[in-house]
Amino acid sequence: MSTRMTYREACRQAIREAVLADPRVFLMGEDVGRYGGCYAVTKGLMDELGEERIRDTPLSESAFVGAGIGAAMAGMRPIVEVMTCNFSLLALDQIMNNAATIPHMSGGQFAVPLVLRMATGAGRQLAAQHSHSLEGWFAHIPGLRILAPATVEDARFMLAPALADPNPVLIFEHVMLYNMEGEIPAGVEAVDIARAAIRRPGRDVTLLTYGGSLFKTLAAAGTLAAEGIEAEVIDLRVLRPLDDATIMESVGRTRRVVIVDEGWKSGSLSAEIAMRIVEQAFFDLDAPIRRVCTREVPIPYAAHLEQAALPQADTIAAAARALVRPAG
Amino acid sequence: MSTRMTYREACRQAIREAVLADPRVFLMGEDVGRYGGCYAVTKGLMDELGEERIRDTPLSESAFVGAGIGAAMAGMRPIVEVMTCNFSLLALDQIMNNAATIPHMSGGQFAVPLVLRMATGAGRQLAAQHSHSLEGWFAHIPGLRILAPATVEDARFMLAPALADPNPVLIFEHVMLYNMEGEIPAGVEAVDIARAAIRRPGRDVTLLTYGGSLFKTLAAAGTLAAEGIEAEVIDLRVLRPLDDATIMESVGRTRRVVIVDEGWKSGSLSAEIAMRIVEQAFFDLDAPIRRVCTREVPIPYAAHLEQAALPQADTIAAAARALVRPAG
Amino acid sequence: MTAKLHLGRPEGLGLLRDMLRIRRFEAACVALYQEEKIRGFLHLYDGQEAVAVGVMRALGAQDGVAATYREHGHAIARGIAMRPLMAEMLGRLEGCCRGRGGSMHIFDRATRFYGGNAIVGGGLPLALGVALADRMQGGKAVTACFFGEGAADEGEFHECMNLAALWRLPVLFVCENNRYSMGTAVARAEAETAIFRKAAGYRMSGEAVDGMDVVAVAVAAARAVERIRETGAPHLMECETYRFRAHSMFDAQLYRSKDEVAAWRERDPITRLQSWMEQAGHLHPEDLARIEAEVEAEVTDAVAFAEAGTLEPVEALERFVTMDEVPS
Amino acid sequence: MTAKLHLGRPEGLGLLRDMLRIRRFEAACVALYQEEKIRGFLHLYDGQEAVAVGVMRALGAQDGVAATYREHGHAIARGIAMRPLMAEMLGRLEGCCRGRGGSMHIFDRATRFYGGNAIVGGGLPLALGVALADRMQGGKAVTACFFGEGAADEGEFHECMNLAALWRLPVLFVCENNRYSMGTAVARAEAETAIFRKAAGYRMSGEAVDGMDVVAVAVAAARAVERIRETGAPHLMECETYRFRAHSMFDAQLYRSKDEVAAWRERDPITRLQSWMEQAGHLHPEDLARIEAEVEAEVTDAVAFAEAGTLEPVEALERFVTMDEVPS
Ligand SMILES: Cc1ncc(C[n+]2csc(CCOP(=O)(O)OP(=O)(O)O)c2C)c(N)n1
Ligand SMILES: Cc1ncc(C[n+]2csc(CCOP(=O)(O)OP(=O)(O)O)c2C)c(N)n1
Ligand SMILES: [Mg+2]
Ligand SMILES: [Mg+2]
Repeated sequence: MSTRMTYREACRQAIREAVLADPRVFLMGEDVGRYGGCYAVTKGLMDELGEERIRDTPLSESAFVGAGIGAAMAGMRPIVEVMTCNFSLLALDQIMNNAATIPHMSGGQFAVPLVLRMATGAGRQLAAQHSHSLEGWFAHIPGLRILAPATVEDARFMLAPALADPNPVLIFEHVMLYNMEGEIPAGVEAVDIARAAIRRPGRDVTLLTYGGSLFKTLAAAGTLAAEGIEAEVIDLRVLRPLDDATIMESVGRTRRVVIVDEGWKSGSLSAEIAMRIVEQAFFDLDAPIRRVCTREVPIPYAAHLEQAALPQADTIAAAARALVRPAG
Repeated sequence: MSTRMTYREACRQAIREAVLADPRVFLMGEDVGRYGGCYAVTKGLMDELGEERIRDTPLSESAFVGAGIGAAMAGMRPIVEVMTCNFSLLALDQIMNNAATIPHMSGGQFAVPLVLRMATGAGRQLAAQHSHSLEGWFAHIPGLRILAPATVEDARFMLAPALADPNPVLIFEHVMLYNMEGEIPAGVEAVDIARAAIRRPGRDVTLLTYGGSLFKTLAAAGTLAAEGIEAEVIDLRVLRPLDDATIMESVGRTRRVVIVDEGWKSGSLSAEIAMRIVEQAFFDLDAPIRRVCTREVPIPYAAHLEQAALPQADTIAAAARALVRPAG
Repeated sequence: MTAKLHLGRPEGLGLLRDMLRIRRFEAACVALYQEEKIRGFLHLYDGQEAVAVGVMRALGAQDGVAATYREHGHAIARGIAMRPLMAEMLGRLEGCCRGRGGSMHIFDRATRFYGGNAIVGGGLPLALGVALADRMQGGKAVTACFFGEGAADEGEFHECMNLAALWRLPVLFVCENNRYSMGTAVARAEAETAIFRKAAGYRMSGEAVDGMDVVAVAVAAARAVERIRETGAPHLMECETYRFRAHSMFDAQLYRSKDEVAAWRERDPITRLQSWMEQAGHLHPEDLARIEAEVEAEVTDAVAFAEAGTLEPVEALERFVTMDEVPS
Repeated sequence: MTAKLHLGRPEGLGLLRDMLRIRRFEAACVALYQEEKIRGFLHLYDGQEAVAVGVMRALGAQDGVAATYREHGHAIARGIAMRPLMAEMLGRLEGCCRGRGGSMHIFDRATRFYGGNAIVGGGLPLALGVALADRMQGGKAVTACFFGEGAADEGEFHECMNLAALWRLPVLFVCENNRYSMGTAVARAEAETAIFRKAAGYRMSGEAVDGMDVVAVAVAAARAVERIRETGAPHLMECETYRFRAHSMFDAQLYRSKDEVAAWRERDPITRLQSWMEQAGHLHPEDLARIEAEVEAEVTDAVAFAEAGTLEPVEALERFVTMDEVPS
C-alpha cells in the first residue's frame, strides 16, 4: 500500500529517521527547535529528540554553517538548516572556501560529510530579498553535490543518501512544495541521488526541469498532449553533478529541448545544460534549444508581477510548441 | 604620442583622476591607504589625497561594502575595493540583496551608483582560497554591470564611465595583469563600457574571451595564424550585460566558436554565451561550440597542477584547430 | 512614566496619536491579510510603537532612517503618508515602491527612509554609509538605525558597531529588544542578553531604555541625537519592548506562554501614556474620541485609496532593474 | 620572565628548541623563496614563536587545533614533522597535503590540525564545530583556535564568540595581537584595541598575556586549558606579540618605522628565554650549540627531503575534489 503525505511531512520524517538511526547525526539551524522550523518542517522534533540533536542556533549563518563543516571534519554527520537560500549568502565563504575546498586542498585527509538544507524559490509574494532561486548558481562550485527534491518521494528519501555521501550535499526545498501532497509507492525506501528521473515519457520534445518548476512543466506537457504533442519531462533532481547520460539519451530520441529553470535567465543552470547538449549531442538537434527561465529582475511583491517574472505552464507549452511546430 | 605604463599604474591613475575630478568620489577598502594596496595599486594616493578620500577600512567586508551602498544611495560616488574576489563572498549578501535589488525594489526611488573593484583569477600559486575567478558567476545577478578590463587602456579608462553609471558596477582586475605593460594610443581618453572589442580580426573561427585569458587567447591565435587559420579574438570586456551584437556578428562570419573562460567549467559564463549563440544564431553554426575553461577543482598550490587547471594557449589553439580542421 | 520630563499636553497628544495611528493602521492590515488582499510576510509592530514614535520625535527632516521588515511603525512615525503605505501593502502602483516592495520593503526618498530590509542585520551597513555620506557632505545629520535583538547575533552588527565607533559616524543604533527572534528567546541566542552592554566592546556609549514608555524613549533619543550631532560619535540605545502578536502571520507561538504575553500587555505603551495623561489632566475623554475618530478616518481613507489603486503594467516589470539616472 | 613559574631545565630546553625549530625552519623557507622554489604568499611567524609553542605545550594528543595562513609555527609546535611540512612548501607530493595547499594550507589529520586558513576569520567556525563534535562524542578535548587581531574585526569573530559562549564549547581562542593586519595598525582598525576586553560582551572570560614570553604563554594556556576541560566554557587569551618581518613576501613595510621594529626585537622571545635560562643556570653554552646543530640538521634534512620530492601527476588533479569515503 502506498502512503500519502505532504512534502513537509516527508522532510520531517527523513530528519527524524536520520537522527534516530545514527548518533553522529544532528540538526542545527535557526528556529528548528522550539519554533518548529520556519516552514514547520521540524515541528515536534526537539521535544522528541532533545535539544542536543535538534539544536536552535542564534542568527549567525556563517558561524553555524562553518561549525557544521568543522563538526563534519571531526566525525559527526551534521544536517545544517539555513532557513532559506536567501540567507545562505551570509555563509557563502564557509561553503565555497571551506566545505568545497578542504577535501581537495588537504590532499584527501579530511572529508566534509555535511548536509545543508535550505528553502528556495519564489511564488509566495515575499519580494526581492526572500525569493531567490540559487540552487543552479551553487551548482557552479566544484566539490558540492546539489539536490533539488521535487516530489514527496524525493523529499522523503534523499536525505539518507545525502548523509551517506562523504561530501557536502546541499538540498534545496522549494517553498511552494511544502504543502503539496503526494504518494510514496509501497516498497519504495530509497532514491538514487545520482540520476535524473523521467517523470513523463514522450517522443516529440524533451522538457528538462527540476524543483518547483516540475509541476508547471508537467502541466505544460498535459496541455501539449491534448494538442497531440508528446513531451518527455525530465526532473533533473541532482544539479551537480548533472546526469548527462539521461539528458543526452532523451535528446537523442526527441531531438528538441526546452529547459525550464527558475533561476534568473543569464548564467542560470539552463545555460550549462544547453552547452552540454551542444558539446555532446549537437548533431542530434533538429532545432535550437529553448529555455524558459525567470526574468532578470529582483522578484517583486505584487502577485501579478511576481507571476510574470516566473516560468509558467503556458510559457513552457508555448516554447515547446514553437519547437515542434514552427510557425511558417 | 602614445603612453606606456603598467596595468597597475593605469588603475592608479584612473582612481586618482576620479577622486580629483569629483568631490563625491572616494575610495575605501582594506589597506588601500597606508599600505598602498595589496597589489600596490594605490601607493601614494593617501598621502596625496588624504585619509578621508583614500580610506583604510577594518577587516569587515560586509560592513564596508554595505556602507558603500548606503553612501551611494545618499549622494556619494564611492569606489569600494574588496581586496580580492575571494573575500567578496563575505559581502555577497550586501551585493545581491541590497546593491542589486534596491533600485528596483524601491520603485526607482534610489539608485546605487557604486563601483566595486576587486582582483580576480589564478596563476600566482596562491592556492584554493585565493585563486577564484568569480566574475562570470557574479554576472548572473540582475542589476549589476560587470567589467573585466584586460588591457592597460581599459584599466585606465573604464573607471570614469563606471562611476558615471547610475548602477552598481563591479570591476574585476586579473592578478596576472598588474605587472603587464601596454600602450595607450595618443588621443584615447575614454572607452565604451557597453561593447566588446575585437582584439584581432579573423575569418575562420571566433575566440571569445575576457580578462586574464585574453593574452593566452591572442597567443593561441598567433599559433593558429602560423598554421593558416585566421582566428578572430573578441575581448568581451563587459560580462553583464553581454554585448550580444558583437558576438553574433562575428559568429555569423566565422560560423565556429571557441569560448575561453577562467571560471570553473560547469555554470561558467561560457555556458551562457554558448546558449545565447544557440538562441540567436543556431543556424549560423557549422560546428558545435567549444569551450576551454578552468578544470573543476579548487586551484592547487603546486605550479604544475595550477597550470594544468587553467586554460592555456595550447589547449585553446587545439580546440580551435579541431573545429576548423576536424580529424577524419 | 519618566518623572523627569514635564510632558505638555500638545506633545503628549502628538505621541499618543502617532502610536494609535500605527496600531490602527496595522489592525487594518491584519483584516486585509485575512481577506487575502495583503500577502507575503507581515510582521506587526503591535506593542513596540513607543520605540519608533519616541525616536522619530528626536529626528529632523535632514536625518536618515534605516529599518527592518517590521517597519510599518517606523514608516508611519517618520511621516510617510498612510495612503502610499497602504497601497504598497496591497501591491498597488500607487504604493510608495509601486507595489514591488510590500510590507518588508518600504522606501521613501522624501523622508530619507532608507528602507525596510528583510535580511536580518542587512540595514546596518546601509545606515553607516548614509551617515558617512552625510558627514562627508558637510551636514549635521544623524541616521537612526533600527534593528531587533536577534540582529545583534549577526556578524554585521559587530562589524558595523566597530566601524561606526572607529570612524565616529553619526549613527543612533536603536536595538528593539522584544525578547524573541522568531521563536528564539534572547537567552537562547545570546550569551550576553543585555544588548546595550555590547557597546563597551567598541568603546561606544550604550544605554537601556524602557521601550514601553514613549516618553522615556523620546527623552533618551533626544538626548542621544543631540550628543551625536555635537560629537559625531555613535550611540547604542537598547529599548526593552515586546511584540504582542505573532512574529509574522505564520506563527503558532509555541515558544511563549499566554501569561507572559498578558503580563506584557499590562505595559502597553498606548494605554500607559493614556492613563498617565489622564491622571495629569492632559487627556480629556473627548480628546481620545476625537483622535480615535481622526485616526480611523485616516486609515479608512488609506484603505480605500489602496483598494482603488491600480496595478503596475506587466510591461514595466524590468523598469529600474538598472537605472537610467540617479534620482535627486 | 614570569616569576611565578619555576621553569625546570628540561622544560626550558624543550621550549627553546621548539621556538628555534620554527625560526630556523622559516629562515630556510625565506632562502627557498628567494630561490623561487617556494612561491605564492609566505607569511612568516618570526617573532611570534612563543605563542604557538607556549599554547601547544598545554594541549594533548586528543585536542584540536585551527590556525591561519601564518601557521608554520603552529604546525611545527603541534608536532607535524618538518619533512612533510617543507615538502608541502615546495609543492611536492610528499607534502602533508600533496603539495596542493602550500604555505597557507597545512592540514594534518594525525595531529588533529584542522588547517591553515587563508580567509581571515575563516577558521573560527571550524574550531567551534570541532569542539562541538568532540563534546557530542563524549571526550574532554579542547580546541585551540589561533587568529590575528585583524580577524577580530570580522563578523565571524563575533558570531563565534557568542556561539561558543552560549553553547559552552571547549574552545581556547588565542588572539595573536601583533599590532598590524597587513599594514593597518590595530588602532586604525579597532575602536577597542584590547581584544581580550571583547570577551565580556559574550560573558566569556578573557585575559591578556605577554606573547613575547613563552613561559607566560605556557602558564596561561595550561591554566586556561585546564579550566576549559573542567567547565566546558570557552576562554579568550590575547597574546601581545609582534611580527619582525614583513606581512608577506610582498610588503615594503611603509606603515611602521625601523625603530619600532628594533624596539620589539629587544623582546625577541628566543633570546629572552635564552638569557633567562642562562641567568638561572639552566642553559650551558654547549646546550645551545647542540640544540642549534640538531635543529640545523633537522631543517637541512627536511629541505633535502623536500627537494628530492616528486610532483603529483597531473592526472591526479581531480582526485579528492569529491571524496570516495570519509577517512578515519
Ligand atoms: C539573515 C537572516 N536570517 C534569518 C532570517 C529569518 N528571520 C526573519 S525575522 C527573524 C527574527 C529576527 O529577530 P530580531 O532581530 O529580534 O527582530 P524581531 O523580529 O524580533 O523584530 C528571522 C530569524 C532573515 N530574514 N535574515
Ligand atoms: C576575509 C579576508 N580579507 C582580507 C584578506 C587579506 N589579508 C590576508 S592577511 C590580512 C591581515 C590579517 O591580519 P591579522 O588577523 O591581524 O593577522 P596577521 O596577519 O597579523 O597574523 C589580510 C587583510 C583575507 N585573507 N581574508
Ligand atoms: Mg526580536
Ligand atoms: Mg595582526
